[in-house]
Amino acid sequence: MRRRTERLQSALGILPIVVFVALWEAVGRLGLFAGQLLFPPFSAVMAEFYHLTANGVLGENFLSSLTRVLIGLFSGSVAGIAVGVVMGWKDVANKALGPIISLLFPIPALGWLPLLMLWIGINEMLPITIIFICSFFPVVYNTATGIRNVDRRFIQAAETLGASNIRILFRVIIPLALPNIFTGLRLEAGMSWRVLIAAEMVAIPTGIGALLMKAESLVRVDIILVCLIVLSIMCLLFEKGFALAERRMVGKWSNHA
Amino acid sequence: MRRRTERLQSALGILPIVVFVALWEAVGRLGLFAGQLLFPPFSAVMAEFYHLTANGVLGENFLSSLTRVLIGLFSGSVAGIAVGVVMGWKDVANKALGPIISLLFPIPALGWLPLLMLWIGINEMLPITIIFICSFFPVVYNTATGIRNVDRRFIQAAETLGASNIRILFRVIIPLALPNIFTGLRLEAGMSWRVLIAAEMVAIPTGIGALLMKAESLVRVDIILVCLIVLSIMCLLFEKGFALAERRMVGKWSNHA
Amino acid sequence: MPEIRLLKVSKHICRDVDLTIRDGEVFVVVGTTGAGKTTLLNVIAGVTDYKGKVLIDGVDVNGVPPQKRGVGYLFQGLALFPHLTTASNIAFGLHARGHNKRAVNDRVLTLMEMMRITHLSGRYPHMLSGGEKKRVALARSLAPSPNILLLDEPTSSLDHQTSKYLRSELLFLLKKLAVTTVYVTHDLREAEEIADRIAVMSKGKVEQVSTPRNLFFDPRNRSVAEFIGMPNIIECTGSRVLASGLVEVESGDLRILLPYDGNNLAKIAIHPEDIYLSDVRDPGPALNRFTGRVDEIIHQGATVRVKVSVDKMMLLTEMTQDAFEEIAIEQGKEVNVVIKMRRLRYVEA
Amino acid sequence: MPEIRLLKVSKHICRDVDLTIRDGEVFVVVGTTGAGKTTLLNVIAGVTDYKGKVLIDGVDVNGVPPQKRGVGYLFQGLALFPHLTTASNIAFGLHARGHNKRAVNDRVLTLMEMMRITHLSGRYPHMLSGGEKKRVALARSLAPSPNILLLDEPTSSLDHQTSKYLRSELLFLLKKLAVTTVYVTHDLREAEEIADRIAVMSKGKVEQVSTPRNLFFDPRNRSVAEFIGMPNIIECTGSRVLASGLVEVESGDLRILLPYDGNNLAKIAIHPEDIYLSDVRDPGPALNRFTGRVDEIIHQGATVRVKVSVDKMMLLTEMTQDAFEEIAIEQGKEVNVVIKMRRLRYVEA
Repeated sequence: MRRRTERLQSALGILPIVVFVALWEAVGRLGLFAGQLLFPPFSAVMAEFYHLTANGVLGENFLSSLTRVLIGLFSGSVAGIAVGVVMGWKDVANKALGPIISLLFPIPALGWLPLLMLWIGINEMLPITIIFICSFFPVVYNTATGIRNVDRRFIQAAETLGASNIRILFRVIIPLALPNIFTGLRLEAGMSWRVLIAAEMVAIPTGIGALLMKAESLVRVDIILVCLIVLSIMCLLFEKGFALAERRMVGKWSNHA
Repeated sequence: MRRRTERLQSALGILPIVVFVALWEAVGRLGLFAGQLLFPPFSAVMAEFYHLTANGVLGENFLSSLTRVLIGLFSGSVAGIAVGVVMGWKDVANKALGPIISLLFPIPALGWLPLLMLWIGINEMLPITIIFICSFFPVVYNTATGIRNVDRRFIQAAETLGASNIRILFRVIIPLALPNIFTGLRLEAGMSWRVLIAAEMVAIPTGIGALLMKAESLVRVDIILVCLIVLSIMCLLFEKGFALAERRMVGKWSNHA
Repeated sequence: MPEIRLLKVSKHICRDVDLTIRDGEVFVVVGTTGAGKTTLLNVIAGVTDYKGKVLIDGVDVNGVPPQKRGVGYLFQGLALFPHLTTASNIAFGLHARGHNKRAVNDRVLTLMEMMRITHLSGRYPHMLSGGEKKRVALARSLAPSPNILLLDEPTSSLDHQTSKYLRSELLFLLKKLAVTTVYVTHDLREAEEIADRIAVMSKGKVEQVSTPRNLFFDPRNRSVAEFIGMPNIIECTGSRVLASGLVEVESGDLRILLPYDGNNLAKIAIHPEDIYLSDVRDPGPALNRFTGRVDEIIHQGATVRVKVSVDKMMLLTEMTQDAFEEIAIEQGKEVNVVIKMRRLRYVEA
Repeated sequence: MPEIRLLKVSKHICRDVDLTIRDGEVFVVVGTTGAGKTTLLNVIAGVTDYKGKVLIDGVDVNGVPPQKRGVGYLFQGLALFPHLTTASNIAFGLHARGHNKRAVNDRVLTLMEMMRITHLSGRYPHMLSGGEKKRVALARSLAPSPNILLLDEPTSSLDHQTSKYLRSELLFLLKKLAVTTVYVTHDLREAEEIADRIAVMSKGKVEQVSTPRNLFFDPRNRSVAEFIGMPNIIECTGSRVLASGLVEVESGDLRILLPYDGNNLAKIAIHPEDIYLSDVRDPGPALNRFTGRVDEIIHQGATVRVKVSVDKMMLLTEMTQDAFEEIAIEQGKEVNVVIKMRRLRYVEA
């Protein structure tokens, strides 16, 4: 009895999406809005999705975007965590680097693009560097905050128990800062995709962003929509992925501490 | 004695920035990195700042960017709050719109750009619509969450005290949801600038973003840096502005409730 | 000051509750967390939907929204509007009912004086202490002059002394206003002190409605007995007044000192939590201290019950799991048993 | 089990503290929040910098880091590592000192058995109850076999019964381990129960060091008297044993019943908080209940002191501001005065 009600409710839950898709299909087919060329029906978009996948265009562009995000995000995060740990741990480092970082932090990652186009030139390093910058600053900030917010009591307890400073850093401080570090990573996971497509739209000839601009110039709304679907799925996946990793690594003890 | 120590400390606090600027100036003048053309000294950037301000180029582009942000952010927020209130208040609205919004929410605001270029064309409505979209979804989400999270007890209390439903909505529910609503607004305040310059870099011929791209094509790093300074100041100002408004409106009672 | 009747009311855990609350009485509903006490108040106030019928003064109010039931409700956790000051909180119900500004101000002032909170008029709830919040919430619920007052754990989360004082002030106030009051609490001692009649609820059912005294020495079933804490009922073979307010009770070889004024006693009830066990002899004076033997140890979730025999008499004791783990007692071994002097529950001879 | 000496130690609020803690004694430091008690422990442990000198067994340890001072420290709030299980928390100090895995496991098992927490071995701190956490933290601080044990409010935030039991277990443990113990608490009653000697701290100064008894009837200055709560010292004109563990004390026309075993009494101390005032007559028995007159009402922040005269005797009483506002008393008016029966502080005749 209860099961059935639940099933019925979850069926009702996707009803709005079904209606949405049906409306899309209808408006597209009837050419009610902007004409069928500018507003292709859902089925046409799906067909194009299949077509782009089959001929490898989507896969190729997707892979180059994915590679850039992975390399940029990974290197930016590692560097960010390292600098953040040092800043959080050593007050001198914080005093020296803190003001400069809070000066550079608010510059929109994309604002660096024209500068980097001139400094680096238009090549694979460009999008990777942009993503590096986009992930580096928030991760530094969150890591340093996390490290600094570790309760001094835990450090003192470890000291009286005889632990060396290095042991305290790796066994106490960093583990306890993980929830904060993950906050930074989770934020950047989705953001890096957003910044990447912007960079690809402006300056890079390959990747999902470039495909979007190419589709625009060819007036192929169906391809644009396929790209958007892929993008929103990747943004979601990356954010959920980090959330999952966080739950795995700190879920057992965090949020209760 | 104490005063003096404090003054000394705040003087030490800006020391890293002084060193940073000095280094910048030195590296720029000596042409150590990328040549003086690609890495102008601080003084050259400041001179260009003055020059761009004096001849009105900066002011003109800045004003058109600012106008777009203000209109887009305002309309997006107002629409977002309205839809969010309805979704949070009426469960039917939430059930119907919720799934569609959570489908559209993860699409990067900039992803809409190629689509909107085709649908709207390249005119003033384009950046405004992008900013509208960029602020609409998070504000809807935070507002609806805020409204839904208002403790049922407050509503029941207002009911037993004889208040009508409309009175409860405007005197109890919306005021109590304000902290959440502001979270959405504050997030978007900075984000809207980031999205705007991306849009201007890709498609719009005026505004700070367009100026950035023009400077890039002319290899004028000094102009790029001027634009970045203006941008980072605006991002900060908008975020702080909303934070201030929040403190004004809910600071007296919130965070303690 | 009307009569309230519930007929076959069902909601959440509550199933087919029938209850009559008499005109003007202080009716206390006791029960553990999740017994359905608050649900019952919500049903009477009409802030939730429910099956069954609610009659106020014989009139079916099922279709009547909470706005029109004439009920004042002191919520658990108070539900003071955090964004309004004390005065605005109290005025809320008066504005809602469309009184003019002057009338509202006068009434708010009167109430604040009555509750002695005039000096808190401009403060927000987060700036008030626990006791002050209670008084503001009470003033707010009384502002529209309700005929029925619903109080949900009005003394919870106050320190012992404040709660005791608030209780006696409430009792005074309720008698003065002569409203029909439904008072929910999980604290039996509090219920005994304030109630005209007590209803014991358990798992959504009303198990017993009776006067406070009858509940103790005549629980209707196991579930009520469990709730009142399985008191040790001791038959007295003699009693002797030692000093004003203090009596020594004899039961077999056992002599227990208890605070009590009055005639000879036939039975007394001692609560399991009022008996302390310990493995070492406390340094304090040997007041009501005996040596016993552990008969049985019963683990029940977060509490532990220990049966000890003292001079052929079997006593049930109860403590938290934490407390139990701090003492080393084992079945068959000796323990020190201390009966705390607490207010007495008794039947006179 | 060494002797600890502090010479002119200054840190935070503490100024020029001199103190000698004897080899093997339980030395209790009492004082209000912010008196500098925790700072003193931090100085001894070496987890903070300070001016002055700390000698352990006559050796200057100023340059010695906390890792090498041989100190076990039970922190206030415990500071259990939230990301480690019970067993890993206890093992932390052993691993840090480079013991091999097998030796660590053996020692952890022994400690868990001693503390009766073996069943909690795999749990994280957030899954433990208050009492369980205390025992884990104690086991962790004892693991590296320290010579000095620093305990910061070890029974705080436990319920009354658990805290009482933990205290007696601690006392037993400390005597068995024979470590030098510095025990910090804000609770005077607790200090009296466990201390060999008590130091009263106030605003960073040690005001008095003495045995528990001397403190009460011979406070050195106003600040100590304030801390021990300005007890009403009552000269007894006679006393009479009513029953085992209960005595009736006479002072002028006043007769007070108190729990006490032993000889005649010369003086007793009654705490201002142990005297209740109320404007209405409680329904309970008239045990130690008198009628008095309000002489003076003194507001002191969150507490209120009321001086009442009962039969020519002047009594100082104290209650919270919240409690005070629940009762209507005024200078010059009559009040009901109830003296609670609590454990007695006394000087024998």
